Amino acid sequence: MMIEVQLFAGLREVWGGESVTIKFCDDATVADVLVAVEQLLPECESLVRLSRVAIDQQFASTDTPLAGCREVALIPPVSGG
Amino acid sequence: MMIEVQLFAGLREVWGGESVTIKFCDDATVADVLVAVEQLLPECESLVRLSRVAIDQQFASTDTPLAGCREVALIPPVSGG
Amino acid sequence: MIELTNKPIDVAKLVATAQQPSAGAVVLFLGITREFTEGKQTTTLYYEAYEAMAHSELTRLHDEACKRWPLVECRLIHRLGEVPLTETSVAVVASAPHRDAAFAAARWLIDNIKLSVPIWKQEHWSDGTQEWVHPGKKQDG
Amino acid sequence: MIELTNKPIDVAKLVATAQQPSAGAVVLFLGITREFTEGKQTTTLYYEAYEAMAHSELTRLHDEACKRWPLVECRLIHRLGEVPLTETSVAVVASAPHRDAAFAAARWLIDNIKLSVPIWKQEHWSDGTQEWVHPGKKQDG
Repeated sequence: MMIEVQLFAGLREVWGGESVTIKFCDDATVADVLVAVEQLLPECESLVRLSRVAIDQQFASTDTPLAGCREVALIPPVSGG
Repeated sequence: MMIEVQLFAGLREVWGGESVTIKFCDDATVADVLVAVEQLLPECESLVRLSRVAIDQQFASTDTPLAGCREVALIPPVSGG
Repeated sequence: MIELTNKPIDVAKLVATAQQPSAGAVVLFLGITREFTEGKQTTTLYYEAYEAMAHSELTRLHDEACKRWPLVECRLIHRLGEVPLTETSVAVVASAPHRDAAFAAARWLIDNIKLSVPIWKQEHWSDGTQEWVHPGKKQDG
Repeated sequence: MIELTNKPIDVAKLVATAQQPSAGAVVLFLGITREFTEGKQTTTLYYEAYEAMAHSELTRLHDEACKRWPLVECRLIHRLGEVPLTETSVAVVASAPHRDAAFAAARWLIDNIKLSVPIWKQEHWSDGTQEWVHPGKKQDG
């Protein structure tokens, strides 16, 4: 399945776009998102390893399946406030 | 010596004036102020016992002598804020 | 800067003074006139001060806070006379490079103002009675 | 009430909403743009959000604070886009009958906003460089 992963801040800047569409197996999980983005953006390795994944606008644990989700986003460490 | 003791809030209200002038021995201390006001305003006994004395606008310990001080005030528990 | 005033406190102006380039955090505390206290209804409050000493105690607390924490700005204002419902009786503002100091200073200042500054409030209750508030006091007579 | 906005935050209005008859204490926290960070000079800051999720995280934190403490009013506002020096990027206001709850809620809210709300700041340094801030990040490459 093809999944569009939204990117923000430092990740968006390095990738040069607001999202990246990646092909995953049907039984892929959040952990696979992290691995895939790390391979895509090797210069952001340490930042991706610090990032969390949000599924449908909520932080998701690494074993959460991607199948059926509407919105996937990679959330690097936040600095609002 | 005659000392004018300033009164505030509940003590001022019961006494009906902003200060009371009391005669003290020359070696009197802050402790004597508390005793004298308690005798003068027996209906305020518990409030006087909770009060502190300020000498020249600073809280003073009970053994502080009155001789030479310019301003004496009885400070009942405060409730600003 | 410390101030005793009979006029309403201008909170916007007060906060603006704390917004300086070396600050990253501002904490403002307001004490305001509350309508209900332990089931009794307040109509309005009056504050009385031993003004000269209140001024020197506020200054002492201000200076002590500036020693304890790296504050960029610190201001204490207490209103005297009548303070109607929802209006501000006391305002404390502290700004600092980071929020730990701003929060700690504002909290320490209001706690100590309530312990040692010679200011008293008089409750005007909805039943028409008035009462000077002296924490810890048992009812006499 | 929570809000994400591109405009300057009206602090006076925000504080006024918290001054309600059942409150006795108001605590306001402002995060403002600081000029110096570890010796480096900031010219200005920009904030970017994952807006839909930031909105829902702020709402979650607001509701959780209202469960934990007896708040009379609680408002969270974060500004996005450019926030010049000394201006407010985030404002938290909490009012309660007594100050313990107002202080605790305001502190808990800003701590958690900084942990979990998907908003990022970009430093614009005085040397002309720009940098997205990601706490904990080592320099890559």
